Amino acid sequence: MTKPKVGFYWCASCGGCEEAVVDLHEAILDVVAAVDIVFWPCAMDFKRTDVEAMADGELAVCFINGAVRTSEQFEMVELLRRKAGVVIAFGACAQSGGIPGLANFTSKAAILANVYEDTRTTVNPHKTYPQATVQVPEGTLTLPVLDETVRALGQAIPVDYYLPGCPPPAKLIADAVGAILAGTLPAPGSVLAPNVGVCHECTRKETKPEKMLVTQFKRPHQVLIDPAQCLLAQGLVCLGPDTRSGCGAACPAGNMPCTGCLGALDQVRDFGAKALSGLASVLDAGEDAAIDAGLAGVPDPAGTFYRYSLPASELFAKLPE
Amino acid sequence: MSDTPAFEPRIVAFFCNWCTYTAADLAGTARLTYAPNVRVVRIMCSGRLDPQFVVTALRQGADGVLIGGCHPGDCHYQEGNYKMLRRFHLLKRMLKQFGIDDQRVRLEWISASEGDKVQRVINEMVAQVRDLGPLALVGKPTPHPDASEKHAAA
Amino acid sequence: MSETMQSAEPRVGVYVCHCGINIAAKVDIAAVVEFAKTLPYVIVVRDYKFMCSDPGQELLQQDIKELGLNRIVVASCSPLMHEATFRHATEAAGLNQFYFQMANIREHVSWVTADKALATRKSQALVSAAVRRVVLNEPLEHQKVPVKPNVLVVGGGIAGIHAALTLANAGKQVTLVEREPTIGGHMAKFDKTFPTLDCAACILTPKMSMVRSHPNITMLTYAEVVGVEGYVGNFTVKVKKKARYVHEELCVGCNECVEACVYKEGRFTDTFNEGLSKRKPVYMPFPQATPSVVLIDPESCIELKTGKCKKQCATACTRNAIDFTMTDEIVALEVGAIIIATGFQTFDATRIPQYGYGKFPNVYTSLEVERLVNASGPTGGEVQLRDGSTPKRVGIIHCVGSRDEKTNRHCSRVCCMYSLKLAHLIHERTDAEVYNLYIDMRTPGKGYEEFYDKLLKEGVNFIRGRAAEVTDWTVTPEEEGKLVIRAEDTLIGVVRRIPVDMVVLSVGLEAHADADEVRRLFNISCSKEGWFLERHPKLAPVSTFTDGIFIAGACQGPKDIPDTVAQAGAAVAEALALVDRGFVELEPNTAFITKELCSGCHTCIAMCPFSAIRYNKEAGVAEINPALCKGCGTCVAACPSGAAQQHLFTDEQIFQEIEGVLNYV
Amino acid sequence: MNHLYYPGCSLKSTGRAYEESLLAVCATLGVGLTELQDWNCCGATSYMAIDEVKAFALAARNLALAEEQGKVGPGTPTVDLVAPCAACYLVLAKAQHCLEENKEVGGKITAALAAAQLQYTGRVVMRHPLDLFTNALGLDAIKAQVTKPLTGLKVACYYGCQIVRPYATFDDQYHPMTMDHLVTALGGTPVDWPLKTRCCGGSLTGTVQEVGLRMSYHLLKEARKRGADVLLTACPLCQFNLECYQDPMKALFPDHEPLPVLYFTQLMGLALGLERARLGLQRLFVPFRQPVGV
Repeated sequence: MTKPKVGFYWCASCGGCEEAVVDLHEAILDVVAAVDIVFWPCAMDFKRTDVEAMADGELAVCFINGAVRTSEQFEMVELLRRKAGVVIAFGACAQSGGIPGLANFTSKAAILANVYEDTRTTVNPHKTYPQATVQVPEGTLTLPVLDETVRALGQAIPVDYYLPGCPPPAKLIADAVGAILAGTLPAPGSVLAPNVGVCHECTRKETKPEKMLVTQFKRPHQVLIDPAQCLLAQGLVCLGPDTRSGCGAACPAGNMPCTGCLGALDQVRDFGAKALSGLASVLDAGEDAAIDAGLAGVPDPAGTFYRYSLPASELFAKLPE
Repeated sequence: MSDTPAFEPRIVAFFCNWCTYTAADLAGTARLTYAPNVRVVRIMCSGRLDPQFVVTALRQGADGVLIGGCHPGDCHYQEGNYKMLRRFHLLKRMLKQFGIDDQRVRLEWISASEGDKVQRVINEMVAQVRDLGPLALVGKPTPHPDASEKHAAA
Repeated sequence: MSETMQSAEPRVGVYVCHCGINIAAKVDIAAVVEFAKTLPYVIVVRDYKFMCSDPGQELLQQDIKELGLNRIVVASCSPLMHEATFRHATEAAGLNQFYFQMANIREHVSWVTADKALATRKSQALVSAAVRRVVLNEPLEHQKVPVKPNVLVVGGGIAGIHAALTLANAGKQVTLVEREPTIGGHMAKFDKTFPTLDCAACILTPKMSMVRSHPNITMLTYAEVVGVEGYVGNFTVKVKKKARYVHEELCVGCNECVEACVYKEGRFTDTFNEGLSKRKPVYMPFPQATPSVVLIDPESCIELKTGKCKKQCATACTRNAIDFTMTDEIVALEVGAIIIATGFQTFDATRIPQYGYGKFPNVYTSLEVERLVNASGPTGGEVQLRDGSTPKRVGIIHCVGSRDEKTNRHCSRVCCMYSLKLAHLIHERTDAEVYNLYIDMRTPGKGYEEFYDKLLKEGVNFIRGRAAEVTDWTVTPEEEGKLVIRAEDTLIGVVRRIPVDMVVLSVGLEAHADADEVRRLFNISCSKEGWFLERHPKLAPVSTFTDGIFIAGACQGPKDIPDTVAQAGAAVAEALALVDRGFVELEPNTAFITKELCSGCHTCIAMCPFSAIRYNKEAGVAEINPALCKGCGTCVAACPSGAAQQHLFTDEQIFQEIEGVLNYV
Repeated sequence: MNHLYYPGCSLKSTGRAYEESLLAVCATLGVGLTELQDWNCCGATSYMAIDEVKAFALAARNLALAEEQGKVGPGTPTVDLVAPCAACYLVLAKAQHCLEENKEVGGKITAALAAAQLQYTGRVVMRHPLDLFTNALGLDAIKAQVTKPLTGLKVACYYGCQIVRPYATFDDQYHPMTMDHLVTALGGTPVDWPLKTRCCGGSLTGTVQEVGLRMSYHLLKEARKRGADVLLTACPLCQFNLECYQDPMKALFPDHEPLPVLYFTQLMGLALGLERARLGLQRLFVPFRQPVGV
């Protein structure tokens, strides 16, 4: 019996998702035993031509992490989409844009200007910018072109499943692989994580006061965080209530508030707006001035609530030039 | 009306059942004519206003959103309007980061007897948003030049 | 919610109402019909002249039966107007009534839009939204909640008195709360009533004593409602009984204490007599006061202010009714319905300085003159000036604080008639020459115009023109020492100067200064002027937007005694209909939590003003008690995970409505 | 406090004493008045009677100049324009009102301004000095600077027909009190007299003199009767009518007794201890000799 062929690919990402695969520890051996990894540029030497040589649909599953911005990434995900039966958006960047997606608050031109001109350590008197093509005696060299915007994977190609997280927790990866091997994947389009908030599995859950009310939001560096009590109840901007679980509430367990990397629950349309609603609602302030003072602990609401999901948000917008 | 088809804004309004929706009914009963650009979605209390409604409306083509609730202290459910106000403050701050002009999302306390205020606020807001022009969410995903059309913006 | 969608493919019927020409004149009905036909799941679209009429309702009922419709949309007036009508029609045809959705194309479109094409587009947008939304509607049942049988009446004027007596006669237990020490209200101050000139006391005081003696009525005077909680059928009301310093059950109203007071003469403003006489610190508001119990004013009583009085009053009381240690008391009531009949206040004439009230002693308000002409008033019914002399010429200025952009825009409805009445009484008692200066003579009531005719024949002078000022600027010898009313006589087209001895300002009726606080207490609305707002000006004139709370009398708007009494009767009928039915059906727009989706984050719990949400520790989730939920949806908006939803207003229903109103072309 | 100042023709001619006293008082109180450069006729009286649109255009030019010199425009705060002459004050306010309310006239005026490279965007607030002193500066600030209180002086405050009608922006239109309060702040006693806003005779004095004189006569007579030592005005025409014709008035009404008629700013100046010459008091026809500050 031939083992199913599996591919891994990365787009605009930090490499954490690759690490997450390795974080399966010994379990990875079972994976390797069960499947044939035929493409994994980060770990093994494969070339694009190897993929092009595959028959359409030859890959049983392809895990793609990272957001999509360059022409190369577009080409590769297009290619892998053709070759793979199932595409799984792996990690927050692929699922909803992730941290790279925050670049959508600025423009391509501004990014390039910053990198190639404005940073203090840059010396570029001729204002040399990378060119898509350049002629050299040996022929034409090309570089990938940067798109105006960062996209989630699902905004570039059709995606079958989402494995959320920054990076996806080992347990969710193992469960997903198990489901693939057992043929028990849910309906296409599903997110392969429990549809219930992080509080559900948070060790601090029982310390929540009956009425969750906060008079002043605070940032983690402003307070000594009580290691046992509910973080939201302490006035910290914890997005646990808004965020899908499956991580074992790892951040709160490490005494840091949840930042929402596993993304929205199925019944929520827009993670940021919903998270904003939940957070602002627990503010116990009546008058305008008290409200503003209480919310001063959220200096960057867009960055806070769309930290991992700006490209996939309802208001996918850029600041005006 | 000029012969060039001028931009006409579309505004979604969320009015609470007890005060502002009733005031809008009163404006009707009193035959107070106002700009037809606003479409009202009735909610029982402004406290029901989920910021998702605002962003969805803007995403779906609204150029502005008007929220109408009972005056502070008048809420039929004691203080739903105050609870909404907290969200509204943070939402306004966030929308600014998205480059959305302050005048596009407006909150007004309008009591059941203030039919004339419905008229005034709507006319005012329509004029303001008309001046601002269409809401262009500039970052809306557009097909990448190198990617095929069919996979663009799922 | 998706079950119903799966169980049967939605089959939507859309019905567009012409409302005569109310909608049809401004909305191209045919275009709306054609548009609706293009919408998903729509099986049939019809239009009809009056959808709310029987044939209109039958139209949709027939389609439900014959075409198997399972969703109904009616585009007509406001849901606040006819939602109930169409829900019943839907239910009667065998479909759950909540499979119905309304699009408001009258109040929100045809009546407020100038351009027909734009009105049509807006109607299409609203129909589109309703169709998208109705597809997601779910079958629901009304919640039945029992109604407490007792009724509270707030305000002891003629409206409150009539309401309380009628309810009590119907066998209901009634509590009547009055802020003043006695019931009777303004009517108790009047001598005669127009147009019949029957004696106010003769018709009012018997009703007052009936209130006092009726076994079904508890009368709380010198008391104010300070808290209202609960909802239709189940109100908990807190009433503060102010300390009278006299035990009501012991006092027999003999007035011995008043006689015995260390003050030999009255020294303090007698408000019942509009300040035209003085009273003592211990006093009976007026001889027929009900209850017939004295009280002590803590502001002027030496004992209560300094503790250093000989307390002759207490000594004089053989029943030991006087108690200086008495304090305010809170009484809690459980009632099913509340009738508010808090009346009005008269316009403060000093707000129009050019009429000289408060500056010229012989400028009076009409209410002061009511006391002057009253046989039990401070002058025993003699019409006297401040110096005791009898006026020879009297000017009555109408519309003081009425029909005036600067003060009140409304017509106070009663001033023309009471001014005629006062003109008659003054003329009759003093033989003075009386001038009435009016803007328009408004006498639309039974026997009212006839009364005006009678006055014309009696020789009272009528000058049509708004008085410009009352001045002591005299130019001719005959004006010396008199007040001069300057007015344009618009019928003869000249400015006239009318020298008089007495000026009567016919002050208008205003909402109480604290109307805003009162309506907040009861969670009802009021107009800008402070009049309590009826649910519908024609069809629900005594109901308010808060179920179970009714209004009667001048607190709703100026009205005379016959109208007030009629309205009180109407309010009683509404209250009885509620109480006697024994239960109320609550709109099932309650919030609910899908427990599998709830992470137990506690966000919703503090949102609820009705304590309807609690945390179930065992299950680790929040739960909503539907019996306590009032359906505001605040918890739903706050729920960070979308686990909380609201029946009739789910997120998805609202999203569909938003997309509907935006995707109309 | 700095304000633009529109004097108008009267304050440069018959009403010189008004300007002299106003400027002296403002200088003392620290109220800066900068005269509008290149101002023109406000458009009042005859012009208004002959061609309203042209009169409004004249007024609007002044408003436009005020915006330009006050450096205001759409979206900025407003600039105050102080007009002491009641007629100027009214016509400028009326022009503002008309520009806002009457699209047809407004359009013509906007076009006229545009032809002169000017525009008016509604950022000017018209202020009468009474308004300025009572509401912007405040009576307490004035009271603090009084060195010679008007103790015992009985004053009839006359507002005339224009400054509170029809636009009662800073005082009651039937029963104005700002000047009375000002007199009280200066230590004087306003008398209760009912003719505060009754017509002084206006232009009739120049046309049908007898009628005009009778109207003025009644005002003065009643003020005397109420015990007034002096009558105060806030309008150059009222001052002129009431003061300069007292001789012919006496001829027509033998019981007339002369009564000094001052600009309210002149009396303010006296209370503030300013020299009589700085206040134009030497220009009076009916001299005011009442000692103040004793």
